[in-house]
Amino acid sequence: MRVIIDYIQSYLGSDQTPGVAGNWFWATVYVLLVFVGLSVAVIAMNWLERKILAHMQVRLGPMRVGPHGLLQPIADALKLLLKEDLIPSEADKTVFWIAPFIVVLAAFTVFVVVPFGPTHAITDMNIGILFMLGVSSLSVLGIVTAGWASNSHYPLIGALRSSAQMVSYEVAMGLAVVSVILMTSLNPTGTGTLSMIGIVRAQQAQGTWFIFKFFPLGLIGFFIFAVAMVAETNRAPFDLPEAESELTAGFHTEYSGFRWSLFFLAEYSAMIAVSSIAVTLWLGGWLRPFPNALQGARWDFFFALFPGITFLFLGALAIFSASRMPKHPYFRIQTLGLAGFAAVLVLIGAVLLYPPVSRVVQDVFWFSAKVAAFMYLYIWYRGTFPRYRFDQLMKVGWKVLLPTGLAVLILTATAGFFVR
Amino acid sequence: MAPVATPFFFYLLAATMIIGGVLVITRKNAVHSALALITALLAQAGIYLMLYAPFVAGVQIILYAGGIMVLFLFVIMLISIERTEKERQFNKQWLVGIATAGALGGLFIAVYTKGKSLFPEGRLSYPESGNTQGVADLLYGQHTGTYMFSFEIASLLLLVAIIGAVVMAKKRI
Amino acid sequence: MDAMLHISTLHYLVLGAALFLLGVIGVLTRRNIVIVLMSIELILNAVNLNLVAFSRYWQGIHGATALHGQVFAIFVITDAAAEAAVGLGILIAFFRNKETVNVDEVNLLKW
Amino acid sequence: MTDPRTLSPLELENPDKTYLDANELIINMGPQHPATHGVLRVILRLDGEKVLGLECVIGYLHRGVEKIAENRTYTMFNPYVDRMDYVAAVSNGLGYCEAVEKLLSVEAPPRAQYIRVILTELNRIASHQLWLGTHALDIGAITPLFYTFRDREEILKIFEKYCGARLTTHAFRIGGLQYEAYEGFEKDVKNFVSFVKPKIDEYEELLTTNRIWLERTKGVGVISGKDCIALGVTGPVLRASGVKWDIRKALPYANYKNFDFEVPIGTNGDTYDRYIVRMIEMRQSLRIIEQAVGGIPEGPIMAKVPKVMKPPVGEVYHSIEAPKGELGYFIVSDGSTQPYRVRVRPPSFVNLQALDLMCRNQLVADVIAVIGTLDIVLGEVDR
Repeated sequence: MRVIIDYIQSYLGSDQTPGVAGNWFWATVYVLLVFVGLSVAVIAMNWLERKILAHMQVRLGPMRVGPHGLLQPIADALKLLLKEDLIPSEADKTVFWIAPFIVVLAAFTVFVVVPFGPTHAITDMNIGILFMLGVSSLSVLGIVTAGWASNSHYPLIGALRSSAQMVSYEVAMGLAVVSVILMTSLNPTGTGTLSMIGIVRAQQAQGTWFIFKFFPLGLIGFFIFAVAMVAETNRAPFDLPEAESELTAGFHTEYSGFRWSLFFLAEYSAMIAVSSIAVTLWLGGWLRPFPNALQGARWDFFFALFPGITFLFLGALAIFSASRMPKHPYFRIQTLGLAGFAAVLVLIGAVLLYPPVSRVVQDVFWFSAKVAAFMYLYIWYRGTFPRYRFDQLMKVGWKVLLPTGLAVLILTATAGFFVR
Repeated sequence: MAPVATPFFFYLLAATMIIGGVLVITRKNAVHSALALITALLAQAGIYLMLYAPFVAGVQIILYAGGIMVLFLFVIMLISIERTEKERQFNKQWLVGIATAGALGGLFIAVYTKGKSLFPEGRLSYPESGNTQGVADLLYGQHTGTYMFSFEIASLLLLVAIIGAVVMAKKRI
Repeated sequence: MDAMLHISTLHYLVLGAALFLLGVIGVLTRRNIVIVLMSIELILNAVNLNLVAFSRYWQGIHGATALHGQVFAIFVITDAAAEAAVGLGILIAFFRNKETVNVDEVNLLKW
Repeated sequence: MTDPRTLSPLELENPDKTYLDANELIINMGPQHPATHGVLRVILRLDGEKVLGLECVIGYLHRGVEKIAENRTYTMFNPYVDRMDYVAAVSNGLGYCEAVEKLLSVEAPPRAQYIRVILTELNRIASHQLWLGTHALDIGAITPLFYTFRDREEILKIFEKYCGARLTTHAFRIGGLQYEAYEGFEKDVKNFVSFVKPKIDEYEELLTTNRIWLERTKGVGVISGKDCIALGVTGPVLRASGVKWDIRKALPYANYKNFDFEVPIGTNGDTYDRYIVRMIEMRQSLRIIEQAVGGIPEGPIMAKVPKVMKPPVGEVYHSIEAPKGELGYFIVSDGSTQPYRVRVRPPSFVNLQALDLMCRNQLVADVIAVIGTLDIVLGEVDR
């Protein structure tokens, strides 16, 4: 017993990720934390997307299940789980069965190397970014097999579209990533890195987010990645594989119930994953704003307040909404529920304001805040843009993003050569 | 990594690879074969990681599993497979093929039993660190870049392959 | 038992040889060109496995910079990509003309 | 351009070959499909994603409206026409009423004419708004749909106040109007005009200069004016191809000749031009409404028509410019209380024939865009 506790405690105070330190216990804890956090994030994202999209489109969105539809994602999840799981009679049953799991596995495995903080990652790999790109590119296999196994025309076309689309945009994505890796080699030590934590540390050492490095090269690289990542995750305006007005639902037309929800889960975790890559590579990962310009204990204290204040603000918002609920007895339970939710948020905010906690949570908070900004962008795109056509999508990928990516890469190398 | 785990993971991954390989050459349906091959390739990436070749593992995942196999699946979907599934799967000289492979296997067994002593049972002190930068040094290093020329030749090979594939596959140029 | 539990270079070589044999059997016996191509990929991977295992072995002898095997493995992967692209291109052209994917029906030098 | 009538769009001898590239792929789009605007079934012959030809299968919504007409009196048939193009029910009613009036040789009094024009033009805006929303939705922009529905609601509210119904209004009667304009009708209409003008700018802000929208619509579904005339295509589709043909100007009916408005035409005949033409048409309709609502004369709203209508033996063809094109009614009377034959020339049905021509050598996604831009209503196509 003593041994186990010692083993558990031996990791505390380490400045390495549990995977690197080789601590199995904490690695498992981190895996569970990431899994739970991701599931919560997907559920929250589901609600937020509906609400934000609804408000962009002058409607209310879900309002019935729970106050302001807060319980709607849970109701939907229940519905999907209880729904009959249909398998088309002419489908290739094994492949049909496996395909969603490939997508989900690919989307979740990526988070092994996502650095939520200097030590808050499951592990830090020597080839972190390569691993992320590689594993996230595996999801296309799931999509292709899903489309093929359904043995139906629309899914097949969706699968063909998605395989061509994702393979093409990976190229542009890779070029943008390589330009960042070149930037990491401008450290005082003079060696670049592929490790996700190393990339953030390089930004820290160089005193700038890579989006501002060699202005505007970093910005252009970021822009290429930001476009390619939308295409990689099959989201509007690049949602051709599941274009609902053309292919009904694309590659998952024949899927229903639980298996469909796996695709849904994978789509949203893939969105979070690629946003994490963008945040890590260009936006300084877990670093708070102006870590170099605004140094000192006072600024540290000031920025450490943000997580708590954010939750307090959300709590205040919930309290305000609760006070505006109709006073009719019919709404009493909903009002109480919303007030309870507000109380939970305020409580979390208060805990996060407590200095020891806030110091620990800070990194994760800034990382999540940056990722959340990307999530909002995704929703915004969806509300604004029409859909590209397939040939135009290919044109954008091969004729715009790829040459620009190459130019950025060469210019970055040149600039780096002179700076060095 | 704790040393106890190494044999376990090795045998797990090796078994996955062998089973995957057997499925590749026995499945009727080409898509099933491709999926089995992907499993084998991913297991092999794991083996690369065990051999402290993380960069090769990453390239294996990106290029093989994410690129080449998608191409395979794409082509399998383009062509009809319903008919080939009902046809004879093995060609007429399958017996000769098996015999040849058996002879080759015998050769391998002979070589490995004779040459076993060449490999001192892994008792050497292996460096346990990432070596991505070492690979990069060999490929592009200013003084150590032994393979820079070969690398450029490889890029030319890829260019030729791209043009060849386009010429082959395009209906009308 | 010790030999089983202590994974040495030879283990990897044997695994590589087994995969190589599977690939050879696939190439020599299957009719479907797609599966033949996949068997070729298996062979290439078996070679890659050997190369990386040798690279590891050399690192033990010559130090951490002896990574030639890994570099070769990367070259082989490049080659495999080129081979797959051209091979599948030929396959599509063939299928378009003959409506079959069986190797033993490739019995004309010109059509 | 090869003659579209001699080419068979589909050769169905080799059905269902899933080989892309090597052979063609045949896809059944609809009748249950999110983007076929109801129950249109389109059989597409594809080479990869390229459309080699297509064939429309219609009739899923056939109700035999024309046959029903032969067993109803002239007055009884009036509500049925609303059910054809249910998006522009008022226009349908106007066409039918005017056709029967022509047969009876009566004319609606001026006050009725003005109110008719106001309601019809309001309905044109409503129809175009619904078209815009669904068309944008087909191309992937989901937001305009909600904006247009929000604003269309105001029109429906005016209809509801006027005649009690929102969609199938049955607003007009043979010989004039059943209902006097309600109190505050003019104010409501004026309010609506000033309300909707900035809203149309809002739609245009979202779409007109949007790069993706331009790429998706420019050069898509091009049809020349000559082909349009050959196929009998009318309405905004014809005008976008550069043919200035608007029945309101060409063969004025109701009292359109009293109003000053322009007929927008396009140049390229592509989806973008059709979009622009319809947007301008909405503005022009507002202009007509503004003029009309200021000058509604006092007077009766119903002409003298007999209770039991027995039009003299004869036949009449009357056509109006419905939102979707030329809506014509051909009525044959045998002197009895029921029409001997009623034939409707529905614009959607005729415009749909151009689909194959417009979609050849385009991509699957363009088929959706073209179906949207033709602005078909299946109730009218199948009748």
